[in-house]
Amino acid sequence: MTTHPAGLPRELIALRVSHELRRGMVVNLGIGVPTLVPSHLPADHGVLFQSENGILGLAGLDYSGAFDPEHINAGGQAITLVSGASFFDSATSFAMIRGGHVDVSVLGGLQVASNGDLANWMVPERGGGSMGGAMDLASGAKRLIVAMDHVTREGTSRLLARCTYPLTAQACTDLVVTNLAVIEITPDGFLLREVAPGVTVEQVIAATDAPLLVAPDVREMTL
Amino acid sequence: MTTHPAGLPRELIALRVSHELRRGMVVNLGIGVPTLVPSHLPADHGVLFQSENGILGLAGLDYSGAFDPEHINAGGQAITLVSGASFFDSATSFAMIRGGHVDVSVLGGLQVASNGDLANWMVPERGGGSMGGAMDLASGAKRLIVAMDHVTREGTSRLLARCTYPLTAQACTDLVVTNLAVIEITPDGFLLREVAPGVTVEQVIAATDAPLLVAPDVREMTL
Amino acid sequence: MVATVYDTPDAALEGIGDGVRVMFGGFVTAGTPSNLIRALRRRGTRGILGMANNIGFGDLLDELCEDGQLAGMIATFAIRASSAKKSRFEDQYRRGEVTLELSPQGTFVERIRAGGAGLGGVLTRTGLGTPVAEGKRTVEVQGVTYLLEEPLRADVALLKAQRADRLGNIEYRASGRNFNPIMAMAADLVIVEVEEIVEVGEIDPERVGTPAAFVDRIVQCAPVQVFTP
Amino acid sequence: MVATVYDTPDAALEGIGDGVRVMFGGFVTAGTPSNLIRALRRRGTRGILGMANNIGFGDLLDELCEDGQLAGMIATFAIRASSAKKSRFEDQYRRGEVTLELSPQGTFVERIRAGGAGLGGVLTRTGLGTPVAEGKRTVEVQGVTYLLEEPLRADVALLKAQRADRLGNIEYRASGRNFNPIMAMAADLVIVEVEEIVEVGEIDPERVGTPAAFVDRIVQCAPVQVFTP
Repeated sequence: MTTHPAGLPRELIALRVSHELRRGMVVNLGIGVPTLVPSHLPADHGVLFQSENGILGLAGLDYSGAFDPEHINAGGQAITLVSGASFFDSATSFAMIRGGHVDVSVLGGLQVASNGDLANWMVPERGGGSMGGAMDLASGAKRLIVAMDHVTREGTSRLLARCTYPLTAQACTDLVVTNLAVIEITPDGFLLREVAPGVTVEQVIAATDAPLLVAPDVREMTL
Repeated sequence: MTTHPAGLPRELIALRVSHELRRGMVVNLGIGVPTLVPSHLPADHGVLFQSENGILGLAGLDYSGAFDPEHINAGGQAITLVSGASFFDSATSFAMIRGGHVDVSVLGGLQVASNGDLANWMVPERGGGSMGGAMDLASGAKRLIVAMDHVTREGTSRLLARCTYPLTAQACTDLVVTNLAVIEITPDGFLLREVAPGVTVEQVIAATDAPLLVAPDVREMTL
Repeated sequence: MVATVYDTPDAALEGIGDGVRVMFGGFVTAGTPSNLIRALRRRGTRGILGMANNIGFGDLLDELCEDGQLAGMIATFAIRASSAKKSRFEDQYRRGEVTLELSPQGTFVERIRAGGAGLGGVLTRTGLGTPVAEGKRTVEVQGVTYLLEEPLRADVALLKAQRADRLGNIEYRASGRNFNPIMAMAADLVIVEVEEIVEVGEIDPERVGTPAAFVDRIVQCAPVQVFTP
Repeated sequence: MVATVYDTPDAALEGIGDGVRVMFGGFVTAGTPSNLIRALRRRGTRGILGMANNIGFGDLLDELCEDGQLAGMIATFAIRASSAKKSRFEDQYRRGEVTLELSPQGTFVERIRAGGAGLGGVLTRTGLGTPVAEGKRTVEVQGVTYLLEEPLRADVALLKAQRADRLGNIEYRASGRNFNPIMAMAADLVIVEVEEIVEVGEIDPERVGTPAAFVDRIVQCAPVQVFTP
């Protein structure tokens, strides 16, 4: 078993992802690391968060304890709304997602291939798993960012020449943000753009089980 | 040119059609004779009239003169609403029509064939014509009633073994109400159910250019 | 046809027999017809093929597994990827006692909409190259390949909303919409539990989420307190 | 992305060039973007392929024919069966100067919805055995034959609604909805004229008919008085 550097904790992966979001964008966040993203944005961020259960304009989690069963996010958690929010049914919600009206989708991942294939809904050896809206988000959003650990607990790479797990969608990923690196999917495969503080390019190459192009201006992440 | 009896005026064709409608039914009325139907129903009729431009619960035409451009029927006429009306977009409106949620559609006709084919949107020798929502209504409603004159101004039958005009929909018609008769479309073809007051079975047969079965209990229309 | 008002959720299920195909509205706790699900549990109806976004996830549907009432499910979320907490449905699925057809959520709602709108299916990119596409046809349109997903209909839809008037016009609240207005189009018998039934005319025509034309039965019930797991 | 507020309908058409494909919301007088149509007339844009429910029927679109700005239309109602009153569009159509593709109204709105929702087309029974089916493929699903109708998209959608907030959330009134919320999903650039622009938060989240995610530009204008012909 190869040892790889620890790199960023989950909170800092979310912080790095937050730098990809701009005022006025419509953004859907998946379950897991992606849900940590909003807390890293400035108060007046102007990003409109979409939730596939039929809400545009989520503010954040509702910690008041007054649970309203019809104010929840896609993970079933109580949420608050921004001014200017709206509600709609699931057909409209997925027309928004699948018709390319969501600017950025941020999903967790199990494996990403160098052609952009994503696998994130089923671990064959565990059995089971459910895709919920992940296949629609992966194939429909204008830009897909995958946020995940670079390697499994066993130390094998989650960035591969070809996914071995069942796919979520083909050639859908645009950017991967891991605990070790920021990697863009290009027509030529993985392109290393940034490394986590304290992580070397060589360590990222060692942790990636596919050819890795290195950007001429590769640099350390700004966090 | 054969001469046929005049039979019912348009108003009485509409009156006869009105007897087909029951409390609680959802009914769409086409342009022409069908729009005359509601005025023949009792005040508290309980029929819900649908208009394909996105209204359920039309009451009738608005004669107040205060034209509201967003309170119109599918013919562009100013309308009033019943209590319990609702508004919806065209996708929902045609899901209602095409999904079989409209109990009765009443359309005008140019020709009806004995297998139920309807032609009502284009007179080839005049050129032009537009189908609007007629094809959707004809193919989608649970029950289609066609209200029309039995023969053309030239005296040729509008009830035929086969339509010669371009179709609106195939095998869609359930009942034809004309100035001369009420005719049901059965698997065996036209079945004469009722004749207009003063019109004989023989006259209906003479005015119909297709085999006409006569119901054992054929009777005069009750108006 | 407009709707009929029933006094209890049990009465509203009148006529529902074994082997029925049932759509359940709701997304986790939102817009979930919990009173109707409990009434179906009490009724003892068996061999149910259920269609719902989720089962065993804040929805009470898992209670139908207590006594084996479900024959199977079509759903988007039914088995967790992690094995931390298993539902009865998952246990029965792993033992081969119930069937499960997983459908991507956007495909699931479009299939229901197609069933309700008289359309023959859904042409979608979602699921191509994944296990979802196995055994299904593809159709090429304007040079792009789409998966052909077949429409879904049910014998009965059990739905939940905020209010109804006595005609059956339905008003939803917040994210309680989700699958409810779509399923209302796609079943032969549409039954809606609401927190309040009001007189005709009390719901603003601009706020009707499901027009009365789609609704067969309504019943007023206090909402069941359900929490997210 | 959320919307940008423009001061005049003319300014809101910034960047629109010749040969553009334009969807026009509205059904006769209801929800018709008359100010934007007049601005397009003033702009002098030529070679327009228009998509609208109707032309020459209370909609002002016929004014685009005065100087030959339209190359053609996809519509459900464009040529009257009776020859009593002809529009300029009909004259130009009969002279072969403009193209016309007639689509049944339900098929028309579903094609637009498909274009906006990322679907590859519409499988429908409507139009089978009629001139509408000529040259089109059929697909059999569960033993039933359906016509395959291709999706519609546009470069620009010109729409009309009652109110917008500054983010671009749109509120419709009465039968002013019609094609507007569907076309809002199906164009690269979505421009909405409204009778009133209000501050963010002033539109009830329950009353938003088109969420801001679909809208690019909004402009406040007094409605043009248009009467049904």
